[in-house]
Amino acid sequence: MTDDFRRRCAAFFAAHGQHPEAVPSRSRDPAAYVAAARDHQRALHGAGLAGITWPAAYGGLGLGPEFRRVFDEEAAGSETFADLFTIGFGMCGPVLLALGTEEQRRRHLPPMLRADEVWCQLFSEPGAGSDLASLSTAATPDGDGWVVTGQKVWTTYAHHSDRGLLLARTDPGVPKHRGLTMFVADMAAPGITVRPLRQATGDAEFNEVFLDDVRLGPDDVVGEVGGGWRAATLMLANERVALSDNPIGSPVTLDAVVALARRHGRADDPVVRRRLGEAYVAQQEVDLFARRIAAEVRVGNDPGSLASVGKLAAARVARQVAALALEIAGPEAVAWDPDDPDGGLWAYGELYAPSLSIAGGTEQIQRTILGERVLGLPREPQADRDVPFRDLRRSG
Amino acid sequence: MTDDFRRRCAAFFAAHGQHPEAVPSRSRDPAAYVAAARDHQRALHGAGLAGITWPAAYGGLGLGPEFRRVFDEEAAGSETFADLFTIGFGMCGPVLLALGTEEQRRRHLPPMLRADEVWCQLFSEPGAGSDLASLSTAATPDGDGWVVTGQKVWTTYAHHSDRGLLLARTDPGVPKHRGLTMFVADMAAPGITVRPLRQATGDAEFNEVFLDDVRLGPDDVVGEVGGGWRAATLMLANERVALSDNPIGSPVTLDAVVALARRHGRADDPVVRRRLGEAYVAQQEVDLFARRIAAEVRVGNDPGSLASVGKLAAARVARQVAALALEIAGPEAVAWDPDDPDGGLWAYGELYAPSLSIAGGTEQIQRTILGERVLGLPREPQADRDVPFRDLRRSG
Amino acid sequence: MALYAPEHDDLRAAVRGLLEKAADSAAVRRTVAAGGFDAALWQRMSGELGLAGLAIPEEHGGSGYGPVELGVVLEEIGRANLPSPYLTTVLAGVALSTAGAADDLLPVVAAGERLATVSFGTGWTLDGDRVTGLVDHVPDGTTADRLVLVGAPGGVVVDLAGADRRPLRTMDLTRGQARITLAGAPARPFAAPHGWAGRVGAVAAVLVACEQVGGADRVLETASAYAGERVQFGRPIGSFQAVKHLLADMLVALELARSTQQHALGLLAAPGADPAAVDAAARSARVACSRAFVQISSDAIRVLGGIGYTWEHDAHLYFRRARASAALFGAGDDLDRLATHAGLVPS
Amino acid sequence: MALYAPEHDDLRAAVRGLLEKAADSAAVRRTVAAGGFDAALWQRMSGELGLAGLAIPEEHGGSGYGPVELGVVLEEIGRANLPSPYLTTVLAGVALSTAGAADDLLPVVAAGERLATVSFGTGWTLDGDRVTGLVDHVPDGTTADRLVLVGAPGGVVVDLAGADRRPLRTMDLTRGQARITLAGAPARPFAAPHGWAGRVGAVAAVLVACEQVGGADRVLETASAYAGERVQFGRPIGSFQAVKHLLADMLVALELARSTQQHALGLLAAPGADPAAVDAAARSARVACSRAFVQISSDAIRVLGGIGYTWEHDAHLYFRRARASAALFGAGDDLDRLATHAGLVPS
Repeated sequence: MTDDFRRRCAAFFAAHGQHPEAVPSRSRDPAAYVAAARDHQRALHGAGLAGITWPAAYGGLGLGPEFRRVFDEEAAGSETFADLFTIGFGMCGPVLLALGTEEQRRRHLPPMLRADEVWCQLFSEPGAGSDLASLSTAATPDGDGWVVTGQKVWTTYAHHSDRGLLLARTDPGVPKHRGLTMFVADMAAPGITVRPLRQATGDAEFNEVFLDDVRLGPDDVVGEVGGGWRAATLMLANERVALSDNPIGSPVTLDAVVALARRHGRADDPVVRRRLGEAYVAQQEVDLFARRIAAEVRVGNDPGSLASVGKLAAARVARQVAALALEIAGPEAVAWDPDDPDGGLWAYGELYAPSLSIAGGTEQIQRTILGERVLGLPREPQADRDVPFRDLRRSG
Repeated sequence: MTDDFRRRCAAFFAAHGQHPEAVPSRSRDPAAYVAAARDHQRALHGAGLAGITWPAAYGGLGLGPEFRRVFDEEAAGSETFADLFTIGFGMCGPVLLALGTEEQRRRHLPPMLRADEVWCQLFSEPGAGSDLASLSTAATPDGDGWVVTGQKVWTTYAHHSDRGLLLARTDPGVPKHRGLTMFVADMAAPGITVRPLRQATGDAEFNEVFLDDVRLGPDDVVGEVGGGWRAATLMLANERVALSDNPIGSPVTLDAVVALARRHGRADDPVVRRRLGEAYVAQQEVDLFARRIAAEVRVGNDPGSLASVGKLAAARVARQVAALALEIAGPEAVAWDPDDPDGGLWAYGELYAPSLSIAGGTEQIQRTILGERVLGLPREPQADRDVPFRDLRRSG
Repeated sequence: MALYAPEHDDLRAAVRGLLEKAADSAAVRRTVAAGGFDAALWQRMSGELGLAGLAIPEEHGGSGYGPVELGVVLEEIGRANLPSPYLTTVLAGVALSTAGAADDLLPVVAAGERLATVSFGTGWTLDGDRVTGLVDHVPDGTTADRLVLVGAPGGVVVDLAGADRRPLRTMDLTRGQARITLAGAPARPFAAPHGWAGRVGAVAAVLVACEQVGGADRVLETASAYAGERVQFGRPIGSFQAVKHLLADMLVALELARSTQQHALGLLAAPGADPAAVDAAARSARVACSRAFVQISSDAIRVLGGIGYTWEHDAHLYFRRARASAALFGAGDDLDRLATHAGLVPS
Repeated sequence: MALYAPEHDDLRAAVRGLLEKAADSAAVRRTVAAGGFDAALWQRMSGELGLAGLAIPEEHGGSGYGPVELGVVLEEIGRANLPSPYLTTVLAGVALSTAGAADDLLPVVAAGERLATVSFGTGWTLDGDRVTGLVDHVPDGTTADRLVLVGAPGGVVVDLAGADRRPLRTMDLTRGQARITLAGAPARPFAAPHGWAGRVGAVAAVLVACEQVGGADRVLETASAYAGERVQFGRPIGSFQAVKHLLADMLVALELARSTQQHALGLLAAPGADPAAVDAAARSARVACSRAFVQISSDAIRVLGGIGYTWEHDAHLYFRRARASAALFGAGDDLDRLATHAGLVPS
């Protein structure tokens, strides 16, 4: 029953599939990367292949998860632009589907699927990272709407986004988890300023977002007023699944390292072979775990917490592979000819790897989730759970 | 100025030095090991080489730490029986020197140096391991002395010991750290029952010690009544230094692994060479750190907390070396001919290694010590610090 | 598409139910002390539950299931840390039935009336129907009735009744090994299809991985439960991040390893799977599950502290099995072969 | 017997005092942006403090100290993560003065008026007083005036004034490297005592280790301070075991590495030390200190979280230097050679 669908997918990728290396570099030419991503998604949409499992009422295809698997199989080897779209399709979309009003879904999901609107996630703040619930961006009631003031940070692709899901504090008089509300924010609204943050790699994918008296309407509330923590938790669980299913890739892949080892004549070096074998197993673990989790999602189980396994492992394997590349490349990995376009790849991979241990929740947070929610271990005593937000001890 | 002393040491080891492999096995014949250890120490004492840095008034030689270094250099390669004597010379002795009365020192230190009395440490309890201060063995005032009832556990060599330093609770009505007192206990006293505990290796070096209405006199108190925590802290700091300076050895040494690799024809195997190189560096780190710490002790700094570095590293290198041996020996490491006397050595080493991560304070405790006392990081909030002992939540 | 269907849950429940009753810690320790295995339990497993014949074709007295079902049973045996000839006997059954050999032996193996084991060692030579050589480190080699030597182009069945078998001392107290010396022992050689030895090797690796995952799962359960109960500093030690995160890392190792195990099991059961893919998956599973079981059973001792280091606690029994099972059936060259699978073909 | 005496503390205080004033983070970033090094600061270091000539004999214009004093300075340079030709220039000074070569060059090097660097590469040949070949990955190769080629039985001094030197792109933004192509360049060969190349190699390894320990020390300080201040969940993150124990492990790595560094430095300074022992100690120090600096500067980013991953934070500058300094001066075969030192002599 999926055969016809499979043929359509195959035809699409035969015509429009792009090899990942033929796509503009996310790192070196982000604007071209984003433009190519939008074009790709629009072509998918035109071919009737966007939003496979999303309801038809919101522009999706309304198909079962087995069709998604078929799509993934046919897409293998082609660029999916997941780095740009994961936040929308993997995180914001599912939250709107679960908690949005009918009107919000009809208004936002179709343009998301057409890539007319790219979405971002406005959660973290300078003072609220791991302790997200302590955020202080304030949404103050104003008429029938709200006025928002505060600062967000680490907002991936905010400078290329049209909308975002924003978490803000609507009631500082109750304990921190209870006074939050989620909103849809128009990134072009007056009062929003986006400032790219340069990362250790030199790239600028993250941003600081300043909100200065930004007006939101009553229709922009997602879920309940004061129910923002529940919405955020749902979004973060979807994020872990998305990161597990489609780990954010370092450009230094296992295949790239194999090619490097060949070029350096190390195919028979027992030490390289052994470490490569270890990296291969680690990569298999990550890939097969992701596939298992995706299967669990399909049969309707909630793998939200277990998905932290995938996130931890993906970060670890990225570090392992990057370090192996450095070892094989030797002095050339850290000092290379300026004319060699790939000369800096190994150093870039090594600088990129630490970000995977931080973005989407630090490793400490993931381990706590696994310990408490999967293994059922007792929580730490938390002094601040019942204290009104305004009385809490906070950084800076 | 140490030359004459060096000659005496050299003469002693020329006459009495025993190669570690010629000594009865601590594991297979513990009674013979203990007898040999006592003989060795008596010979040292007879040669005027016992208690190098201890005051002459208590049977020592009253020499400076540089003499200890000379002794160690001359002792290199000979068995020191440190496993049996570390608790007495490295821990109980220094505590008596620092906190004991003149009478206690005169009474206990000379027979300790002659090995007429072997000492043990009666601290841990089934319900009080990492949280030593929560121990519940009770010392109740009785006449001018005390009656002690309770149970100790993991008491190394208790079954070969004549005396021990005992930590007991003299006041359950104050917070746990404040109601403890340290005592000298005669292991032959009525009411003390020692039951060896078999370990995962099959050895029985640890014991359970049951105390049932054991009478102690007023002269048995070490330091102040109620000052037991301070005494215990001093003892544990000395323990860390002792373990750093003379890490409890696994029988699977780096030299043994080198010999194993040679026997298996792996001297040219690049993978083995690399891993052996790594183990060599790790072992150098442990040895050189221990030497550095010993030098610090000599110049009068307090390395008590930093010594946790040595303990953590010694445990790690023991695991690393044991695992390397297993890998080199392959299937023979886990299944060997019963006629091969050394056939079980690699499995034994692997089973022995975990004990180093537990005994003398778990790795978690060591890391907390380093984080708080060396790096100055803030303590965790502790709910139980100011609660009277009798109101605390405890295991079992 | 999940690997296990509801009927697998039933099989698992039946095996677990039996082992929880008949093979609790005390029973396992009695068997360990006596040596060998619990013959009465073996009878119930093979008789009542028909487990010995699970993967033997129906025409030879088995029930015609495959590796997935064996995997379910072995996970449960691993959980219980049961001394049992199951692993070696069913592996021998797979070896013989996939070669189409020894039709007369299969029914008694399926019935649990004969025990068999397998070796991939190469130190033997065949001369007509006589085999000579040294076959070392044979698991269950002291208790098996038959030994299947896996070679190329085919294999050999050896009757161990009169063989010189020397029991080895083992780190693992739940599974014996023997050194078997064959001096012109009567043997039945048989032919096998192309790729048979590799296939049997892959099955061996994956079945061991199943046992390892079962053992690791149980050890993690035990350590987590202890961490939830043991109080120090006024609260359960599992509420401290140092312990919680150590346990979380054990969970990570387990779930990653389980993913490789399930994938390999699924590939073994898939008709017409590419042998190279099967080899890669089986070796990956062996590497991942061996490491996970060693890590988890070793770190469990750290979580359990002193109590976990005593002879009386089962922690060391699992750790011993973890270390020993990682060396079964010639696991030594896995990483090198996996480098080739990753694309680094030696010159 | 401690390695450092009170006069070393004075030296350290003087260097630290200067660098804290003249080479704070903003100053270092200005130098990084401009490329090369801060010439004014170099003048003060070599002029006011006489650091360039520390280990050059007094008869050649230096102050006649040794490796221990160089180590003190390099620890401080490492702490500040200073772009500086110090490491390469003093190493060249050691190479020349221990060979008794280039008496006319030493005084200007000691005065800081000429910069020099060193290569252990073997891709060159000498023909009379002309040298030809490719010398790649030369640290400070774009700014040095002279290049000392370390070979056997002696070395060569090359004037780089007219050499073809191509700047490489580097992961480390604080130290440049060059590929130097010599086509019959004028060169001054010199003889050297037996074992000279090995000795210079050991000095190179240990001096790099000193810089690494200094950098690691500073990074750990920074991360610990942040963990003590940054509040999440109502308390400083350093009070959480996950962060506290991560920092403790960084401390363990640092203190172990420091032990190998101090030991190696002590052996270098000890007259008549066994060259094999020196080699073992120097390589151990390089392995331990390289690893410790990489681990500490990488884990510091984890402690610092997002803020530590920004370009504006210095964390990545230290991490870059850690990775690059681990590959300086031909560190590749250390582990193999250390296996030999451990007693596993290749056949």
